[in-house]
Amino acid sequence: MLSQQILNGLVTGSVYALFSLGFTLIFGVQKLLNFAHGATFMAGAFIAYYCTISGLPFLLAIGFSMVATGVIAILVDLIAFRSLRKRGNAEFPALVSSIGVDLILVSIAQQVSKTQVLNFPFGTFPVKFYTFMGLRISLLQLVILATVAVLVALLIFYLKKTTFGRQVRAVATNERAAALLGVNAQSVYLQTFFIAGALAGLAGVLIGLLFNSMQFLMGEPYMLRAFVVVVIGGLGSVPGAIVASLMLGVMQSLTVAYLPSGLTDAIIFALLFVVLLIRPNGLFGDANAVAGGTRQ
Amino acid sequence: MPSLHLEGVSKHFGGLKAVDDITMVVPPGEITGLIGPNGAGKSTVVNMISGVLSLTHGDIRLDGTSIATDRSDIVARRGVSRTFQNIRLLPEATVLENVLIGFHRREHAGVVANLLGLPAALREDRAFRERAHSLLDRFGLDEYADTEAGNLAYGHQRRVEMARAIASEPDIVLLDEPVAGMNDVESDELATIFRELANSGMGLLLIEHNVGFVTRLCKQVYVLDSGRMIASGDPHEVTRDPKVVAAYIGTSKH
Amino acid sequence: MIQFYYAYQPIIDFFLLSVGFGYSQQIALRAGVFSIATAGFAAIGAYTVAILVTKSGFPIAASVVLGMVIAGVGGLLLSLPLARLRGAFQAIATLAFVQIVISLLLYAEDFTGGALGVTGIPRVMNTGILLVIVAVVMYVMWSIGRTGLGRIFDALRQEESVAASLGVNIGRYHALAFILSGAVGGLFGGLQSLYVFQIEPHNFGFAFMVNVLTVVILGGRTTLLGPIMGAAIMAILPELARPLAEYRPAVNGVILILVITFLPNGVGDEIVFWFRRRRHAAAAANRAQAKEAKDAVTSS
Amino acid sequence: MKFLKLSMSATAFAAAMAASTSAMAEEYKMVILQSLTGGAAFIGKNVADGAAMAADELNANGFFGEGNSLVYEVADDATDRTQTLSLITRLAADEDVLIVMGPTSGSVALAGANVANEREFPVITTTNSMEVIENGPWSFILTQPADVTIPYIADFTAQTLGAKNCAIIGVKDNEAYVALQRKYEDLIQAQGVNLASVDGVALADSDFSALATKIATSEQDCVFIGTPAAQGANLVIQLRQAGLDPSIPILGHNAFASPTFIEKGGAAVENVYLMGAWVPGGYDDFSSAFSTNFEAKTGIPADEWHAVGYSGMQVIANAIKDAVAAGAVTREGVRDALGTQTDIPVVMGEGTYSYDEHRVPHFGMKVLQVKDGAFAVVGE
Repeated sequence: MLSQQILNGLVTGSVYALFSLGFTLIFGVQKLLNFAHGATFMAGAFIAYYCTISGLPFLLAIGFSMVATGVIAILVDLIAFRSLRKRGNAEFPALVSSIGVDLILVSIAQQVSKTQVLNFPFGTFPVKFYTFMGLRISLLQLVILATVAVLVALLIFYLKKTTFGRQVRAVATNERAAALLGVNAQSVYLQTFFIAGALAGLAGVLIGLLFNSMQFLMGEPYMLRAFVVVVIGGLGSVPGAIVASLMLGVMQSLTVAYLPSGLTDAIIFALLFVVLLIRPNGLFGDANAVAGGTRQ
Repeated sequence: MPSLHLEGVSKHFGGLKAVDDITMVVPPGEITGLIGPNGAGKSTVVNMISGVLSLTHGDIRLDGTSIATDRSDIVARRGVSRTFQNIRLLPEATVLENVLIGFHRREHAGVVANLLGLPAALREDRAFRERAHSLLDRFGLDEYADTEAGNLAYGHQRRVEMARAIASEPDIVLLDEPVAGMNDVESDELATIFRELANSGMGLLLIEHNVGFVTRLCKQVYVLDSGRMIASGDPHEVTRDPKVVAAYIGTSKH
Repeated sequence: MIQFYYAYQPIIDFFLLSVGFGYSQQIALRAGVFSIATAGFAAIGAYTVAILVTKSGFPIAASVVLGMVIAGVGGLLLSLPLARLRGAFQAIATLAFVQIVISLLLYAEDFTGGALGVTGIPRVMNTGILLVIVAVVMYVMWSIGRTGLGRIFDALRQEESVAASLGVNIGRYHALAFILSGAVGGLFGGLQSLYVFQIEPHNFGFAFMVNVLTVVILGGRTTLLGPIMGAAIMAILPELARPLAEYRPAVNGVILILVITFLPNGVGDEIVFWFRRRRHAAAAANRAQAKEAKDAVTSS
Repeated sequence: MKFLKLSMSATAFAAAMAASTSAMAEEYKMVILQSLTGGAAFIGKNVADGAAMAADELNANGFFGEGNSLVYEVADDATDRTQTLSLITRLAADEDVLIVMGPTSGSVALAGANVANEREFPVITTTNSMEVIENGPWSFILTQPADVTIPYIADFTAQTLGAKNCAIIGVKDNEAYVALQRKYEDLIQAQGVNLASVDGVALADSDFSALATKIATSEQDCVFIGTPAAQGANLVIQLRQAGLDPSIPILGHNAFASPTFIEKGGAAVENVYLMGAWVPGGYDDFSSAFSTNFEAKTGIPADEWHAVGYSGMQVIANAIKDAVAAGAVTREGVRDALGTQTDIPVVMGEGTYSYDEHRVPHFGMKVLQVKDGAFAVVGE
């Protein structure tokens, strides 16, 4: 059962990674917390669902939903962040306005779904199980693991090896300096938001598919999990987010399996506190936390 | 009145030696100068004294006690205050309020008295307000007392910062480029104030690259270049030192 | 008028409660702490009162005070790990604090009633008592504003390094802000318990946090008037916009975005600032006039 | 359906109320106050719709006699306690309103009941919480408390199925579900059934992979799931996918008696046992007629909450009629009449609705099983 639970955790954790990557990417580039990321994730699941039931082939529905959530994320940037960024010192205002966007998206979804729990029609994805050395693994779980691995690899390649990646890193390090070097920060923002949104949207679809359930509040627990992931992994750190997501997934499985029920959340958030205490920059982060009066 | 001693102080950022083994004294009742071209490490020295940056080597002592590892607020409470090279005022607060924070070191009413608005706290606040007004008057700022600091002209902002720094009557004041961007009349006015402060027993460290201003005011001048102390002593002699001249003129020797 | 009060009394009472929570949120933001922990403090106060009053027969007034003290101590303890954190990290950590409080309330069933919460709390609160307590809290907030404490909080919010350079112990004053936020949040959490008859962990979740935040963002983060304006608008809005009831979260969201973008100081603060600017302009004009008169005398 | 619309100001509201004050004496005024939006909307909206349909039918059939009618308004508290308290306080101030059907459930219902007792204003909340009754003589409940319902499924578990060792999965963050689950645990333990494990999920959870694996790899001869229908269906699917032995019976309570359960669960929920007061499609003339009419009118199949609303309105209408007959068309008269209603024909349970001497409602339950994608009454 232990190995089965670890497998369960890795599958869930890999979807967390997809979700958290966009969140941490936005933080890395803008130093802003995007509270609407959870709602974007939910929107991804909803859009794919409504596309599927109106007859679109599932793969096309996923593609459409990713593009749509990418655009939603760009809208989040335009509506909630852009004018605040211009004013400077946007950290707190941006948190507030992205909560605003979150409320709007969730409210719309609540009306559209009439608060009902939605699920993809049976047969959207073939239900097949394989048994491998005593482990039960479904085709869906395999596909999810593979998809996430490929996307993460692509993202890392994109960030490390392409011009865009260098621009992203330049803007993340110092927006003004990057602008002097001819990097168009606005276009970098648009692209990172699009990528973040599309990944969140895909994560929403995968979660909806994996756990047969989508509802308008589904983003909230994942959003809270993403906070834990990015703090443990280091805000803004891509490899940190991946490792922390997988860790969190496995840890969550194991606490459910072996500890008194109901303590999972308390343990996960207490862990966040412990990490903040001993390593405020996360286990993998390298950015400097603000010192607050102490010598640097 | 205590004096401030820097002994063999260094600050390295990775491989870069921003400040390398400098020793200097800021005695009470005097204006001491610290000059050097841009990037010489002057502000790094100020930041180390005031507790913003840690020291790589050396020691800083105030009246014989080391303050080298104290946090900036502790350094300030011990009687060392400063201004900032890039002006840092509270932009939303009025000029008067900006100066009033300067009295923090002298507050004795205590948190409870403040929370409950007890007479002790209110009396103290009134006294600070009176003193703040007279300080503003001294710096020619009283007519701006109720103006939001962010809306003041640059030169006035500098003076607000200075009024704030001396409000609590510290033993040592570190003035980081106080006359930058000011005309001669204005800097003369400030020079008068600085002399008065020194005469009252305060020790002033004047960080400038305006050599003329320093020469006029200071008894003792230290010259930094690329983090190293290249000269020190009487300002008139120091400014004739060929190394100093070279540093200011031929700054392209690296 | 009496009839009007009779029909609208709960709205007035809830308005007073949310003013209280607003001050708890405001004092943290005023000191530059991005805390969203008020929900957690309110939960601590509410449960302390609810449990003591229903299970041990503890005097009601004493349990409210105890709830306030425990939440204040909670604020102090929370401030310790947060001393090294700023901005986004503070927001995340305080959010995690709220989550921990809620999950422990759900878990410690024997003590807190778990999801069932605590029922049968005597409904002893009324508009009069709430008004008096809000007035007391407002007095404390007013005192903070007119003494050195308010200036220190303002300095910490606007430019922390300046405060430090003038001898302000940042950790100490952030801790003080947390204690005050905790105590006020716990106080009103306890009062709320004594008003709503029954409490459950769910009452202190995301929606609570958003409501309190909206009150302060909408009203203002620094003035006494801020939370009052914010809470008043939030109390009246559902009455005015009942056709929009189904979209209430969205309306809330639109308000947050519009206010933070176009009126970043909040309605209440803007009003106070406007009067302040007028007063200052008048004072400046008076001074100029006096100076002119003086010059006229000396030159003649 | 007429909505309680509060136009732009409080004065306009007062004026509207004043206008209705001068209405005819033969109109009996009540308000259906439910959570049409917010967390409890899935109950409140359906109850309101069912109740409104019942009231319209009763009026159309001349239930109150020639020219007389039941006038109702529908109001929404958005599952927000603040709004519940405001609305009930305000309605209590309007002397013409005889009774409120609502509020819906949870803390909203309890808070509402408390104000109602303070203001001596009869309310009949949808919840099944005994605390509402205990709160005072003016607050009633519409659905059967766990004490009445859970024995049906608990006895079935212990006696009919002969289970010895049950795994329990409940909801940890909703008080109504927790109460039902606790009652079930107590009752089966009293009959010698061991609890193999007790786990709680959150209402917002959907990832049950770890829990499902844990249960699928543990020893038990029965699994009880005390969650809402959609979540329960999802849990069953994930339990099956984790490889739970298909011969182990899965049971749920009345929350599963909803078309949603079969729709979301598909083939996975086949053979699941549950209990319900409402059998989708109906099971006698009255309930079948309701089912047909409701679907014809709204386009959606009637579920348990629609049936509760429809049945509840029958009880209220009878109470008002009795109060009229007794010449006491007052709040007190309606309250007294309501508490003595017995054997009112309804569309749930065993077909009749009665309040006992403690004002606890009884209308019975049926143990059902999912068979061929539909609910079938067990043993019939």
